[in-house]
Amino acid sequence: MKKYAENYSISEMMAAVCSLQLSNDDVAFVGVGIPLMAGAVAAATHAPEVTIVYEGGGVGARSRRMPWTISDTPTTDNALVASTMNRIFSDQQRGYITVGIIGGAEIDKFGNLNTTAIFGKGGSYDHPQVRLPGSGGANDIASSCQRTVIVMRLQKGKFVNKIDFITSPGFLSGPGAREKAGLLGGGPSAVVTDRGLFKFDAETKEMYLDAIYPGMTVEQIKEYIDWDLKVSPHLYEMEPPTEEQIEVMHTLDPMGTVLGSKSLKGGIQPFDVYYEALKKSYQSRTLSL
Amino acid sequence: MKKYAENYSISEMMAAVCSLQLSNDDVAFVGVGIPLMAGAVAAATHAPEVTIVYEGGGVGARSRRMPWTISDTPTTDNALVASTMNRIFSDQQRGYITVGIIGGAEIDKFGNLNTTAIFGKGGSYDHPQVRLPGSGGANDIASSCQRTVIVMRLQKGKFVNKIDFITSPGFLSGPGAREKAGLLGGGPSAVVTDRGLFKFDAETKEMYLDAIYPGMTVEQIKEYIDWDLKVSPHLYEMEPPTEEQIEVMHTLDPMGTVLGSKSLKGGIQPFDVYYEALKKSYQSRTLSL
Amino acid sequence: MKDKRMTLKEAVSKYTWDGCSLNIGSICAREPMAVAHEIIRQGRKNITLITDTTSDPAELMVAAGCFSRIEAAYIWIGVVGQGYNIRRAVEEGIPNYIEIEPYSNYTAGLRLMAGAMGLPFLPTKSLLGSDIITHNPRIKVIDDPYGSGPIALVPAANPDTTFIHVQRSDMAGNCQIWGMMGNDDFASRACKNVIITCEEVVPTSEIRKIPNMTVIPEYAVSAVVELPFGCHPLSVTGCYWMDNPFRQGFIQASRTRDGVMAWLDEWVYQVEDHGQYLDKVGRDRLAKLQELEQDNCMIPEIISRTREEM
Amino acid sequence: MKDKRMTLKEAVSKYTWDGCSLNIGSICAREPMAVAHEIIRQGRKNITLITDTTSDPAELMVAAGCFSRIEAAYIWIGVVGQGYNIRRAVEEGIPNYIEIEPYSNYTAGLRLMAGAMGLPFLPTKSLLGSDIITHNPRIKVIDDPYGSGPIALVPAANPDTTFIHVQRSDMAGNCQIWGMMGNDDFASRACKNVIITCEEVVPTSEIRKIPNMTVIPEYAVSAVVELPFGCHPLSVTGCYWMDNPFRQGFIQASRTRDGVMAWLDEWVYQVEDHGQYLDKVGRDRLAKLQELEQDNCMIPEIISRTREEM
Repeated sequence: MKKYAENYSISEMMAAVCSLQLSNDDVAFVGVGIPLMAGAVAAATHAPEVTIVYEGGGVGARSRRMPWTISDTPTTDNALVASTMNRIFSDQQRGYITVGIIGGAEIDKFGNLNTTAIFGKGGSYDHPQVRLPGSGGANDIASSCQRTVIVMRLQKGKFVNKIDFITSPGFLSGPGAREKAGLLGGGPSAVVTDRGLFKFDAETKEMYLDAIYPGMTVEQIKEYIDWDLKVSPHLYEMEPPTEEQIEVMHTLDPMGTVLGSKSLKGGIQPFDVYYEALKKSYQSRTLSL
Repeated sequence: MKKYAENYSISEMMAAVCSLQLSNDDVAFVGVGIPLMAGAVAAATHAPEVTIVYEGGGVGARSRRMPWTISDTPTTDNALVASTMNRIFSDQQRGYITVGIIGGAEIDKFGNLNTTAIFGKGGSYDHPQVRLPGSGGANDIASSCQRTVIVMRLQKGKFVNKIDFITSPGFLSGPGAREKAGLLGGGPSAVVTDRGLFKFDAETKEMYLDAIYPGMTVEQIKEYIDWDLKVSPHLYEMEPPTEEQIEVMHTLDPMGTVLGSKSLKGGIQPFDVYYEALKKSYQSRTLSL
Repeated sequence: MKDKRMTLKEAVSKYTWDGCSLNIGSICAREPMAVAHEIIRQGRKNITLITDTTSDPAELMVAAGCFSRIEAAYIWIGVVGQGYNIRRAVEEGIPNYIEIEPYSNYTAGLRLMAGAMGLPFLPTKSLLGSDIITHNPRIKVIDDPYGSGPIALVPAANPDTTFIHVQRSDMAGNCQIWGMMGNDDFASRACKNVIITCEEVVPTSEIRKIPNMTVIPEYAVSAVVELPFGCHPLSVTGCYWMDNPFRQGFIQASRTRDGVMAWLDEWVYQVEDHGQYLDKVGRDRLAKLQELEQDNCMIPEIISRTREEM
Repeated sequence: MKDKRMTLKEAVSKYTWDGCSLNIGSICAREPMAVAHEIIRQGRKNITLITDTTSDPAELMVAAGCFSRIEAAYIWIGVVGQGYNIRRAVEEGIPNYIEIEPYSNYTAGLRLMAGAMGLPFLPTKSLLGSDIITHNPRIKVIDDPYGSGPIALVPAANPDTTFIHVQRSDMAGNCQIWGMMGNDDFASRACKNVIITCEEVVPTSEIRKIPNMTVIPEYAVSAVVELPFGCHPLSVTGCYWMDNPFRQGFIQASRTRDGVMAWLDEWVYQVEDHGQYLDKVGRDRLAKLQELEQDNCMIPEIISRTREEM
């Protein structure tokens, strides 16, 4: 029987929900942060046969450590393949990658994502209010992956009617637009947020609320969304993470580097604490190859 | 002091002349037959630093055995690189390969080569009198190599005014034609035959006789050539192969597989003879890696 | 890990059919001879062969009448002989006429590369000015929109099926290739069905020791067939060297149509399967071919361990 | 075998200049940090950075005012922080404004691939419908002449110089890379000057033991610099793991312009060379980073021999 975790953070809930988007048959492209953790959790729990693919060139790694980026050294520990970035993306354009998990800073109702720049008042691409990292591989994943899962926190002004810059295409302007643009991939299938799970209507391609997290209300979600959000007639409450899922996360991410609950973002960790924490984490895991 | 060989075959002379087209600075693409032997002889004698590149993906092999095709297993023995065909040709298109040595069945005065089909009377590409192997990599080498060296025996009806099919471009219709066609490589620099060495005029791009082999006359060469062959005002007689060159050839090709002097083309060799000859050949060579 | 192993008979039966398009992996070394025998035994016809260069297996299948069309750079048997069978087919229509769409090795590879990348075409500076373009309407020369002048486009190839012989694969199809690789990295991704034949099926843990050597990933592979000496009389890097006297026998026989039919009868039609073929060649002879190769090259041993394990 | 070894100071002095275009190899792991320090020390300005994704070295060089233009998919420091310096440059022009021509990782890689192939462009089905095209006039969308609809073309990139850090190279520049390879196979061929920095210069005989692992051939390489721990605080597969606390120090400092200038002063301008930098980091600390990596991954030992040698 499933045992639900009693204590968990919202990031952990997001990683758990996100991991459930992956199955044994998936060849999954995972991005930095929660997507990375979701892939690792899926592989360690319900989808041991899932093949995780990293942009840097790693396929099917088995490691006692968790990658912090899409091309760290753990991405090829005991891997099936250690190859090039170009090869992985070409394989994706060919259609081999079944699912990609990506994040965004701004999103619209058709699942188009902005990770390039927030223009702000009177701003422009060349002179934005906030410069963001850029596409990385997100545009390519959104363009050519069989389906994409988007991970984003619900924040005011992020779920908007019109994003400043389409970095990664969702359904563009709606039904038929991806095909017309010449895109190969299937487009977004879900948006995992910190309050609920969204899906896309098969006809209208519009994002709708599919499920809410324990204790949330639809109103608490709608207040973050600029457009008139549709809600599934079959709306349900999602299960919390299991103890097993949370344990995997704590083992893989002892310092909260990925999920940020004990994030390094705040301060500088003493090197010895870092060294000991990693040593302990490695020793706590055994691999079967 | 150089010691010239007293006995040598015409194929051996051709391989020796061809090998002298290579220097230590060359990254050389060599094709099947005499070109392969020329590369091996150059590396074993005057150009130990020449880098031999094979179409199958091998670069800089050091082997006790000689490849019989452009992708045999010896092409990667102790090699610097064992890669893909596509990579090698892409490197060539990029400009890294300084010289390519190729053969042909028909040639015209601008060094255009046919290895696709001899149409014959009333024949066509689809219904030729003689079907030949096709381009293989020759078109690519002729298109993009910094310079090409052509190896062909002088035979009646092979050095013609118009070839049936341009498989591999020489200077096409003459000065400026390669550039106009969009080709990157420099075109042919020499034609090594069984009676003399030909080069190309820098202005007219026309093939001319540059040197003749010992004992040959210009007339003995002209009789094989359909157009009015020009002869260098500095025509000279070439040196015969050295003892060293011939020894290398005999060691590397104990059964005459490549140079055909004791060619397998005639009959079936007993397996045990084959096995013993190769064993002996391997044992006669030591490698420095 | 998915177990995709099957017999050669099953793989050929399932993944080839009359009228299919077929690629054959590698060049000279690692060309899948046993596969050619089995396709001939199963009597496939009207196949379109899409390849860069193919030697002995193509000649055999041409002789057996498997092909109606070839899109390739080079079909021949080099050095030791010539392509008597391809000549008879194109020049005389025996046993059937074969249409050949010409390419060069690079551009035939670019077609597989385009197919492998999910692209409709790739550009190249090969072919320009040649009659390969004149006689191949699918090659388009355009004016480079970036200003470099004429540039040729070659169409993607996505053949129905390829057979690629490698030194080792796990049962899911993660393949490591030693020595030259031809265009197998792209061929394996261009084709819809990818059948790996291999000298040895190894545990996945062996693959994981050196993941940089994995050329073909499991997600591109449909089936895996363990087939030691599957390329005889051709060679496999680190495994066995060419059996040229044997090839000579085939070439000699190929001088006449009757000769090659008798050869096919003896070595293919009257042979049950690859195991029987190897018995007929002689296990002792195979061991000597292995010795000739391994005197010069063996697949290295990979000692992979972590600091803790040292 | 040509000996192309030189010091980092010599290589940066010879192969970079004000106004040059620069590529930086790999992604996260193997990004050449020591190179970034030396370029900053030599005071290079107005560089155009052409890359796919670059993290810490780009942030450092942005802070030091090396770049006037960036053509890239992603410039940031992921997970542990954010790109304070790139933000300040683009949003506020501090220390100088940087123009960014946007790409995605795949298409930035395709640009290097086109450059590496001697082609003026490559096609892709990425970017279509996105504003990357709107804001990048050099990406052209054409109608596929083979009928697949719209297709994007990206222009080749042939930067003046690249620095690629690898685990091992011989003195002529034959490089073997372990673990993920990013786009280094193409970057090394796209750039006019290729400078290899490596953990270890090995004898060529070591390279010859496993030629399938050679990613960069000598004919593409201009210079080789032996530079152990050349990527600290980033990681190198099989050699050392990331020093995140150190990176935190840089990111914390980067929150303010004064902070990052003090950091650069302490860790770059006041440091003579890479050896002194490593002393300052602490040899003991480096040994622990090595341990953390090698607890999980070491470069395997390759036992290569022929049958006769067994």
